Amino acid sequence: MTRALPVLTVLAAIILVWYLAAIGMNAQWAQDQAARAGTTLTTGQLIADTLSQDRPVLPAPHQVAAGLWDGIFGQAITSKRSLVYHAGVTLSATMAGFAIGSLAGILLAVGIVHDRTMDQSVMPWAVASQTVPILAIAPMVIVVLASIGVTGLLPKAVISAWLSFFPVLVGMVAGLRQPDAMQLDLMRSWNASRSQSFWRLRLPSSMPYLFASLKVAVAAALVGTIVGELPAGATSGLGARLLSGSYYGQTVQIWSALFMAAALAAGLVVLIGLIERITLKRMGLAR
Amino acid sequence: ADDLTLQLKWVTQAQFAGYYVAKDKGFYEEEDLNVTIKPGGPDIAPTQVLAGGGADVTVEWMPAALAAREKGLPLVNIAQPFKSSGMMLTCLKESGITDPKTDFKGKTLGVWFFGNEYPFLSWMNHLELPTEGGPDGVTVLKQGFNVDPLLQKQAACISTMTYNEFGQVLDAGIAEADLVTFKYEDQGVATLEDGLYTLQENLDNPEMVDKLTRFVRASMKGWKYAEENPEEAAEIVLENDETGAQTIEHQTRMMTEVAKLTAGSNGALDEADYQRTVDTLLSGGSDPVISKAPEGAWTHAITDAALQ
Amino acid sequence: MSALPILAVWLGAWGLNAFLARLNTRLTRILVPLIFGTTLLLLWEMIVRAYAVPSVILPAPSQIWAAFMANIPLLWGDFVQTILKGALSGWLIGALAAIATAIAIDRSPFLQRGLLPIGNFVAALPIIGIAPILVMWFGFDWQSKAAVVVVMVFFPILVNMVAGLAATDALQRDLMATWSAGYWQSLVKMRLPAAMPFLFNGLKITTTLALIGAIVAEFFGSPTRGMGFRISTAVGQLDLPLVWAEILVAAIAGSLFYGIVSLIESRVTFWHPSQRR
Amino acid sequence: MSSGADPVITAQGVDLTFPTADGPVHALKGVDLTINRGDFVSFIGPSGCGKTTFLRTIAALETPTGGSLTVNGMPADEARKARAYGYVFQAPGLYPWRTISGNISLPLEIMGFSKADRAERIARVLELVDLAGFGGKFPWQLSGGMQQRASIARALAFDADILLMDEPFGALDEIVRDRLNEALLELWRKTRKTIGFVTHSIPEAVYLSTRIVVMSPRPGRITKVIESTLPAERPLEIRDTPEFIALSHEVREGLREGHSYD
Amino acid sequence: MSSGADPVITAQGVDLTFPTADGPVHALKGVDLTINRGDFVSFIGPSGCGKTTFLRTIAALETPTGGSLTVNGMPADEARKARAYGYVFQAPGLYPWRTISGNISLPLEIMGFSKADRAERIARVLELVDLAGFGGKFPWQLSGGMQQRASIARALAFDADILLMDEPFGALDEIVRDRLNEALLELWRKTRKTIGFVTHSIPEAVYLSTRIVVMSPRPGRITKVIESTLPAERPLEIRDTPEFIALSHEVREGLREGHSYD
Ligand SMILES: Nc1ncnc2c1ncn2[C@@H]1O[C@H](COP(=O)(O)OP(=O)(O)OP(=O)(O)O)[C@@H](O)[C@H]1O
Ligand SMILES: Nc1ncnc2c1ncn2[C@@H]1O[C@H](COP(=O)(O)OP(=O)(O)OP(=O)(O)O)[C@@H](O)[C@H]1O
Ligand SMILES: Cc1ncc(C[n+]2csc(CCO)c2C)c(N)n1
Ligand SMILES: [Mg+2]
Ligand SMILES: [Mg+2]
Repeated sequence: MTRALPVLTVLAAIILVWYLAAIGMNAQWAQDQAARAGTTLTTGQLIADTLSQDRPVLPAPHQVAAGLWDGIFGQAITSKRSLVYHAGVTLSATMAGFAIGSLAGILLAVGIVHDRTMDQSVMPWAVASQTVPILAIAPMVIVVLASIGVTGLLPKAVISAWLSFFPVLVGMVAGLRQPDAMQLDLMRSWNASRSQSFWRLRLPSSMPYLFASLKVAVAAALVGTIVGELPAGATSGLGARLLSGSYYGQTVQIWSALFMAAALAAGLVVLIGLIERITLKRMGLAR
Repeated sequence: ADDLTLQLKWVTQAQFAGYYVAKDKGFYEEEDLNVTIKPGGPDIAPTQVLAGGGADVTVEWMPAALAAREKGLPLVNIAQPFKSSGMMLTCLKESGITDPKTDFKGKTLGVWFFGNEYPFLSWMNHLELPTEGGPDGVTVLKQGFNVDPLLQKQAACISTMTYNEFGQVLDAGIAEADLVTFKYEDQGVATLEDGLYTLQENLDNPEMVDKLTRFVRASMKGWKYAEENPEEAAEIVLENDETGAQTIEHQTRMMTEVAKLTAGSNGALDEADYQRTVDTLLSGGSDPVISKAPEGAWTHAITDAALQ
Repeated sequence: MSALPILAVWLGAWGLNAFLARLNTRLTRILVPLIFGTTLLLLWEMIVRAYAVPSVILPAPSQIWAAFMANIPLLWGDFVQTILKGALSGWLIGALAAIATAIAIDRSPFLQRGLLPIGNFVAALPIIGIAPILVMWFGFDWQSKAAVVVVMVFFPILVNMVAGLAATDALQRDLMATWSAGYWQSLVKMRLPAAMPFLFNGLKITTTLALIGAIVAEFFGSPTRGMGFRISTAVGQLDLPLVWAEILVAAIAGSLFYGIVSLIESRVTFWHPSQRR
Repeated sequence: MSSGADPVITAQGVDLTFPTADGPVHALKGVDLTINRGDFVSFIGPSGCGKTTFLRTIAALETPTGGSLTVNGMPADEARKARAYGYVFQAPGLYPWRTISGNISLPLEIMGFSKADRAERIARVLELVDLAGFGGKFPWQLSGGMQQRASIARALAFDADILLMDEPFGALDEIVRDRLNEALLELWRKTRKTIGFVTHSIPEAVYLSTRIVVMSPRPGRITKVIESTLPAERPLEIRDTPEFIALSHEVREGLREGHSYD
Repeated sequence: MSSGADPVITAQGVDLTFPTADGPVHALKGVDLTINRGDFVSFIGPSGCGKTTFLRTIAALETPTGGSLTVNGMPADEARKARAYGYVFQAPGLYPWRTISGNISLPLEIMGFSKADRAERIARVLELVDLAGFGGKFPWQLSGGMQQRASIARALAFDADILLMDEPFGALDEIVRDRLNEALLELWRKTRKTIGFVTHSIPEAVYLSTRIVVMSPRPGRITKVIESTLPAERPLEIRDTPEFIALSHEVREGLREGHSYD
C-alpha cells in the first residue's frame, strides 16, 4: 500500500498532464476542421472533440486504453489484428536474440577473464561495436543476412543479440572478477584447478551481476527486435504494428503498440527479477 | 512446382493486388509455379534483396532500377504492368501555389527518398529550381511514412500516390477543394513505376526464362482479374496482410485507383514510355540520376513469350 | 583453398597478440587491440575478395575508405547535423534536465518512490517507437532528433543521479550532522561530489544511446542531410560504400564521445578508487 | 578524579529502542551518567552493547526513546546546532575528493569561518597531529594512521567543547596506536577538552581515561564505572606498573561479567 | 623451547622484491628461519614489514626472488600441490552461497575426498571449533567470531601439516578474541600442528606462541626471534604474571626498535 500510493499519485499526475496535452495538441486540428466546415466551437465542444478524434496528434489516455483493450481482448489471440499475436511474434524473436546475446556475452566474458590476450584484444572492440548504429542499418543487416540464407526470425534475433550481448559481457566480466584476491588465494592454497575455481568460485560469485545485466539486456533485446521489425519489411510483430500505425497516421494504434511493448519489456524484466530472487535464494545469497 | 520469389517494393497493399490475386486464385499454380511474395518496407531496397539472392524478381520503379544498373547491378525490366505514373505533389491551397514554375520558390516540399527521389529531382531540374533551400530554391524534407507533414503544415506540398497517400489526406478531413495537386504525368516528367525486374544472369538461363515467362503470364492474368473485381481483389490483399492494420475501405479505394494505372498495359513495356523515362532522368543537369543511356535495361523476350 | 590464407592470417595475428599480451607493457596494451582490429579488417578484405562478395551486399574496407576520403565534406555536414545538432544538444538538455529532476525529487522520498518505477517503465519503452511521434511534434529538422535523444537519455541519467545522491555513506552524513550542516551545504559539499561517479556512469552509457537515437529518428522524417538520412538514402541508391563510410563516422564519433566523457570523468572523479592509478 | 563539579553531559535513565523488522532492539536501557568538564571517559564493553549508540545519542545523532539527556544544560539537539561536538569515527571518514587541508576546512566552511581564520586553524591542527606538510595530499595517499590523525585534526579545528571518539584507533597497529594514544593524552592535557572515547582495548581504556564506563548488552546498560587511580602524567611505561595491571584486571573482570559467548 | 629437531620449514636468505610502477619494493630481505614440527610461531611487526608476504611465500602464493625455501624437504610449490597448507586469512572469506558445512566441504571436494569421508570430517572439525549444530546455517547467519571459527575449521578439515594464519582474529573484539585464543591453543595442543601466525597484538603473540618472530620494514627482515619461556599449559590469567609481562616488554622493545612513525 505504502508502495503503491506514490506510484499511483505520480501516475494520476501524468494522466492529468497527458489529458491537458491532448486537449492542447489536438485543438488546432479541431479548430481547423470547424473553420473548414464554417462553424465555431464552444469550449465544451472543443474539449469533447479533442478527446475523441480519429487521428489525434496525441491520443487521450482513454483512447489508448480502448485501443489496448481492443487489441488484447477484442480479437482471437491468433488473429492478425490481435496485439497478443504481434507481441508473441516479437517475444519469440526477442527471446531468441536474448538467448544468443547473453550466451555470447557470457562466453566472451569467460574468455576475457581467463585469457589476457582476449582481454586486451576484445574488450576495446566490444565497446566500439556498440557505437555502430546497428539500429540504423538494421534493414540492411536483414537483407545481407537473407543473402547468406538467414531468414525468418533469426535476422531480427541477430540485431537484438547485438544489442543485448554488451551489457551481459560487461556485467559478467565484472562478476567473474568479483572474487577478491583472498578467495582466489584460498583456492590456490588448496591447489584447485582453473575449472574448479571457475565453477566453484567465479561463477557463483558472478550471479548477482549476471542477473542485473540480464535485466538490462532483455530490455535492449526487445528494442532490437522491434527495430528489426520496424523498417525492414512490415509483416508481423509489434514493430510492424508501430510502422503500419505510423504509415496510416493511426496514432491510437501506435500508442497501443508502444504500451504493449513497454508492458512486454516490464514483464520480461519482472520475470528475470523473479528468477533472480529464486536462484539467489536457493544459493543462499538473498537475505 | 517451380519455386519463385517475388520481392515487393512496399508493404502488402492493393498496389500489388495483381500478384496476390494470381496467387490466391491459383493462376500461379496453373502455371506450375510456387510463388513466394515477400512484402517490402520503407527501408528495404528491393534491388539489394535481388543482389543478395533473396528474390528472383522484384517490383521496382524504373529510376531506381536504372540507377542500380549504373551501380553495376545488371537489372533488366521484363514486364511493365503499370502503364502510367500515380505520383503527384499535393499542396495545401492556403500555401498559395498554383503554378509549379513560379510558386515553388522558397517553399518546403516533402519528398520520398530511398530511391524514390529521382523523379522529383528530375522535375526540379526541369524547373531549374535548386533543392538546397534558400529563397530561390525549394527546401526538401525527407518525408516519412505518412502524410503528417502536410497535416501539420510542416510542408507546403508532399508527395502522394493517387491510390494511397492522397486518399489518406482526404481521410484526414481535408477537402479536395482545399488542395492543389500536380501529377508527374501532367508535368511531363512521369517515370515508369512498378515494373518487374530480374538480374541479367537469369535471362541467360533458359530454364529461368521459362519460369519467368509463366510468372509474368500468370501475374498479368491476376492484374486483369483484379482490375475487373476490385472488391474481391481488395479482400484478397487484406487476407494476405499480416500486420492486421489495413482496412477494406482503404484497399478497395486503392484498388480502384490502381486499376486506372494498370489499365493501359498488357504487361509489355512500351518503348516510348521507356525512352521518356530515360530522357527525364538524363536531363538531370549537374547531378543527373543516370549519366548515360543504359543498354539492355529491358527486354521484350519474356512478355513476347508470355502474351502469345 | 581461399580459406587457408584467411585462417593463416587469423592464427598468425592471434599468436602475435598472445605473445605481446604476455609482455603486458603500456605499449603492448595499445598494440594488442590495434592488431586485433587490423586483423579483423584484413580478414574482411580477404573474405570479400576471395569470395567475390558483391559490394552492394558487403563492400571491402578499402572501398569504404575510398568512399570516406571522397566524401569528407558531405560526411562532415551530416556529422554536424546529426551528431552536433541532434545528439549533442539533446544529450546536454536531457542530462541537465535529469540532474535537475534528481535534485528536485531527492528531498521527497514520496516522489522518488513514485517516479522511479514509472521511470523504469518508460526507460524500457522502445524509444524509437516514439520517434515518429516526436517528429510529428517537433518538426523534421534536428529539434525533433534532439527531443528523441532527450527522452532516451533522461531516465538512465536520472536513475544514476538519484542513486548517486544517495551514495554517501552513513559516516559521511553523520559527520555533516555533527557539524549541523544545512541542506544546501551538505548537497554542494558532500552529496554532489559523491554523486559524480554515478552521474558519469549514466553519462557514459547514454553517449551511444544519444547517437543511435539521433540517427534512427532521421528515418521518420528529416531534411536532406544527416547521417540517418544519408544511410537510408544511400542504401536506396545501392551506394553501400557510402553507407559504411557513415557507419565509420558514427563509430568514430561514438568512440570519441565516449572517450571525451571518460576523460572528463577521470578529471572530475580523480579521487574515486576506479580512477586511481 | 572527577575534577571539580561542572557537569557537561547529564544522562538520566536514557532508553533507546530501535524498531526493527524482527521486533524492537533495546540498545540502551536506563543509562545514568554524568560527565564533567575536562573528563576523559572511556566506554568499553562487548560488541553490540550500545557504546556507539550512546555516543551517538550524546551527539544527537539518535534520539532517546526515554529518559533525559542534557548537554551544556540544553537538549542534545540544540547543543548539536550550537556545534558543541567534534566527532571522530572508527573509520577516518575523510571525503576523498578533498585534500587533507580541504577536509579539515570543510566543517569550518560550513560553520562560516573566514578564509584567513580557516587557513590559520588548519595549519595549527595539522601541526598538532604531526601532519604539517601533508595538507595538500589526498586521503588515499596517506597511511591509515595518518588518515585517522587527519580526522582527529578535523574534529579539533573548530574548537568544539566536547570531543566524541568512537574506536578511533581500532583499525591501527599496536605501535601506531601507542603513539596516537600518547599524542591524544598530550592534546587532552593541553586543551582540557571533555572527551568521550569508545574502545575495545582494555589497556587503551586504562591508559587514557579518568573514568572507565563498562557496558553490557541485551539490553545495553552500564554495569560498572571505574575511576582511574593513575596520575595525570602517564608515560607509556606506566602500563607495566602494578597499578595499571590492577586496573586492567578490574576492567576485564567487569567485562567478563556481562559477556556471553558472542 | 624448539621441541625436538624436525624442521618443517627452512628459509635461507629469502629475498622477495615486487616490481612496481614506482620501482622495486623489497618486501623481504635475507630472511633466515627454521620452523620445526609442532612449533607455534608468531610473526609480529609494523604494517608493511612483510609478515603477510613471508606467510604467502611459505604457502607458495609468492615466489621468492632469492634464497631458498623448503617445506617438508621439498620446494614450497610442491608442498602446495601436495596440499600441505591450511591457510586462514584475517577475514573469514566464507562463500556466502554455501552453508557452513558446504564451505568446509569445498576444499575437500576440490581435493577429491569421498562423500562419506567429507561428512565425517566436517562433523569432526565442527565439533573441534565448537560449531556442531551450525553446519546448516549460512555464513551471514553467524556472528563474526563464529564465522572465523568456521574458516579455521575449513583449514583444518583436510588435515594439512601446516596451518598458516594471517591475523585471523584482527577484526574481532577483545573478549571474543580471548575465547578464540584459548580455543586455538587447545586445538594446537590436541593436534600438534605446525602453526605460523601473524598478529599485531603483543599479548596475543606472547600468549599463543612457542616462538615470536619480530620483523621490521624497509626492507622486510627478521630483527629478533624470542623463544617463549611460558609453560605449555596457559590459562588466560597467565597474562597477569610477571613472566608474561616481561616477555611482552621484550617484544615491545623489539618492535620499537625497527619502527618509524607509520
Ligand atoms: N540503526 C539501528 N537499527 C536497529 N538496530 C540497531 C541500530 N543501530 C544499532 N542497533 C543495535 O543496537 C545494539 C547496540 O549497537 P551499537 O552499535 O551501539 O553497539 P556497540 O557497542 O557500538 O558495538 P560494537 O562494539 O560492535 O561497535 C546492537 O544490538 C545493534 O544491533
Ligand atoms: N603484490 C604486491 N605488489 C607490490 N608490493 C607489494 C605487494 N604485496 C605487498 N607489497 C608491499 O610489500 C611490503 C610488505 O607487505 P606485507 O603485506 O607483507 O606487509 P604486512 O607486514 O603483512 O603488513 P600489514 O600488517 O599491514 O598486513 C609492503 O610495503 C607492501 O606495500
Ligand atoms: C519512407 C517512404 N519512402 C518511400 C515511399 C514511396 N513509396 C514506395 S512504394 C509507394 C507506393 C505507396 O503507396 C510509395 C509511395 C514512401 N511512401 N515512404
Ligand atoms: Mg560501535
Ligand atoms: Mg598483512
